Amino acid sequence: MAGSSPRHELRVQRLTKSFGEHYALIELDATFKGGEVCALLGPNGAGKSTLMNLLSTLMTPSEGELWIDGRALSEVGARILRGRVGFVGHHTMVYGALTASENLMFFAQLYGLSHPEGLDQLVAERLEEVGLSEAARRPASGFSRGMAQRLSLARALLPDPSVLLLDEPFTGLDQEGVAQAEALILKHKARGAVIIASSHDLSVMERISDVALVLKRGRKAYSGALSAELSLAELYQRSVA
Amino acid sequence: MSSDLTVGDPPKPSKAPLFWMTLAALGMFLAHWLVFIYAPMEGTMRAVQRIFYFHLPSAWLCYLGFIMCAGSSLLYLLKQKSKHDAFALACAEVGLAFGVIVLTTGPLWARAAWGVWWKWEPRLTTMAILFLIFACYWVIRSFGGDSPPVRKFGAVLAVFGAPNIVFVHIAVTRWRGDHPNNIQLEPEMRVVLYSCLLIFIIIYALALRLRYRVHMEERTASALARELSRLGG
Amino acid sequence: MSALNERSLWRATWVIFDKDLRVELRSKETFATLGLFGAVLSFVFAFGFIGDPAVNLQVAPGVLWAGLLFVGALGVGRTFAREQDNNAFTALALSPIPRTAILAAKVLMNFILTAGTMALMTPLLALLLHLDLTPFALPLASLIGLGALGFALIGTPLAVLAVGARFPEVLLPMVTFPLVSPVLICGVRGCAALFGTAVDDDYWAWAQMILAFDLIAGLGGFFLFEWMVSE
Amino acid sequence: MSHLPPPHPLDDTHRKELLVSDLTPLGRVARALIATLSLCCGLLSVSYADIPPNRPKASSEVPIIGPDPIAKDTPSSAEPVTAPATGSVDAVKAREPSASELAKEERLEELRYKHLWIAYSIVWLVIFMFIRSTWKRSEAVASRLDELKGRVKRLEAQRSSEEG
Repeated sequence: MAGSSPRHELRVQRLTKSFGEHYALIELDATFKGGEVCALLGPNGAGKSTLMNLLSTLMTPSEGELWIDGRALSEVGARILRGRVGFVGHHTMVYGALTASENLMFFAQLYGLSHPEGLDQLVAERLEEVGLSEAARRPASGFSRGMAQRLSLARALLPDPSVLLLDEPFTGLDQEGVAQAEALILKHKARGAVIIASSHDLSVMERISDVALVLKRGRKAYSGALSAELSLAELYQRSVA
Repeated sequence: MSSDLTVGDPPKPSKAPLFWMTLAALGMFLAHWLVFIYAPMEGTMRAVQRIFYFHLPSAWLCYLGFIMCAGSSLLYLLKQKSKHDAFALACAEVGLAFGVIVLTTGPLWARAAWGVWWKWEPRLTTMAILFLIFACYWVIRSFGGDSPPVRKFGAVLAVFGAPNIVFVHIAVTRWRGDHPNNIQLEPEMRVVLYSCLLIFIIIYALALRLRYRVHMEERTASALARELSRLGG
Repeated sequence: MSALNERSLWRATWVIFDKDLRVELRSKETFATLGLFGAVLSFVFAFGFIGDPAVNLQVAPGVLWAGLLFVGALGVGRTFAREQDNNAFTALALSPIPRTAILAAKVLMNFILTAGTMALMTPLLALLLHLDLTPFALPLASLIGLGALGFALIGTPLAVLAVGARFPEVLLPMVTFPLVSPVLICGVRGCAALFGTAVDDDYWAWAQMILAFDLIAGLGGFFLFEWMVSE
Repeated sequence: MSHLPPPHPLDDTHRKELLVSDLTPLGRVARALIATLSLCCGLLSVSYADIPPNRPKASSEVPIIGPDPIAKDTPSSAEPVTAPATGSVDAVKAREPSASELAKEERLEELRYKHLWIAYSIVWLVIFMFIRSTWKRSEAVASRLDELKGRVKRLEAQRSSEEG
């Protein structure tokens, strides 16, 4: 990716999404800077999933605009932006009938990726990163939830996305898996990617996040940097109450 | 704050529908006089031939409704404007109403004229299949909720469904080439037919207009409710 | 990021199709289901319609095309079964490929499944109904192939949309059947012409009509698909 | 695919009020039922009207002279149509069939009128019901709009008093 400006950026303005007769997200203004991990918090139904879906361009906003690396959604279209987003969701999104490496290979081909030593090498490297090298030739249907989650993470990180959306990324992971995932997230943070994570496990979030965005009933309840004095849990309680 | 509520005030209920309704009602009476008293008795089919004066205009308008629905659906797919979708829905509904008329009066006529309720004849088959497609459309629109994906599904159905008919017609014509006895219309019959057509067009336009308005107003209402939830929340 | 040009459409189509085919060859789930369903259908039809040879030849077109209709509906309904475990479809939808590529791959897959099942079912039916279809093998295959293609072209976009609109699966055949009725009429009449049980014996005219239908349905589907799924 | 977020508790309270004048799913089902029923009624009445030509009863007005098997058979068959001479046999066979043919013609005439009236009433019924249902729905939505606008006004008044 562009070496001169390593910092990616995601910006939303008056981002609004309505379903039928109610709003899931109302006029959200926010800027997410590259190289920062943003914790996205809020009670159930606050609009977290909707925001994730909007940022990943799976949903089209009812109103408002979205920029990734300065390119507006309404101008370049969803398909261009989509390629710059990595998404880890509630579901693992892996094909059970394919092996781990075939899963990654499929998406590598869809994203049109290339590697100096061939795609196989790229896939092997990425599997190594998430600790799945040994399971590379096994069909994913036999994977535990934690292994599938690792594969899902590897899939999301495959194209080195500008924006990384992590919706409950630590589900099913063991201690070692969480540590690996954290390391990966930090690696991509160092690369300058925008990282937005949402999890109910506040202790991990506390460790990795730099800023926080709290949603309440589709509106912004708090946004700003985290400080040493204010713990994430406290902040969350205060802004949601 | 009030600027948030400009979701498009619904137009004032005008008196125009009442005028047109009166015109349509009067037209219906005129049509009765024309059909039952003025029109001459047809030689072979006799009384039952008079069904034809209602049947044929209904069939034309049914087709018109479905074609307009398909056109409006195409516009909706391309432009994503809610009004096109509402118009398509209204057209389909009006078309279906006329379709019911066609498909009930048709067999009644066929039974008395040909001795069978149904004949595998191009026009009948075409109409029946078109009716089925748009009945599906209506069922999906009525029971599927009113979300954009459902609207789109309906639009695709209409856009694919209407041109389908050309194929059905060509196919059945090739298969069962016998056209029904083309009735030689006497001048009086022609007068009756075209007057009936005119009156039915008025009814069609009226029904379409009312229906479209209802759909638009329902959308305005739900938009208003949405804005209210936004302001209140 | 690779340039997203027209070539990427074909490449993405091929990649998705290749993946689907691999999954299918490995699990054989859909094909086994369809094949078995086709066999059951053949037996039911054979019980229902068996008569003297002349009668058998007369009912054969209807039986074949009714079979195609049911098999096709089942196959199209299963289009996204492969994508739905673990919600893998979301990942597919997230990748920067033209949506049309997804449609094209799925149409291809559905076509292959339906045509493959029919390739098994037709000889079985011929066997059960004491028919000798070998003189008609090639034209019959072309008719059925075109019919299967038409079914896939109409049914697949609807199946894709139904995923988004969260329809119950029963609605899908209900919607698809009237839409493919031209294919059905032409197919049945074409087969009757081929078998010599109809007055008109020009089966090729019917095949042409199905071909025209396929072309228009295909063009319409591929032209409109980007708009259909833009939400 | 995407998950619809659960509705806000707040929206729910709003919705309950709004549903009062709205067309509920129940209303839609009712509408579909009425449409189906009316269609069934129409078809039933049609098939009822079709019974007479199949019954030999109507022929009692004009007694059949002479035991003529053909004349007796033809009315009971499900073919009310008289291709004026169904077979040359008929024409050759008798002067008497002319009476039965007359009766047949009369029955057919009766059938024609019956079908005409049914068709005619169906036309009326469909148009009337369509316009009526549209009208009702339009009134329901109009009252709902009024109610919503009232709530907007109240909200605005409340806001301005808070600001002022």
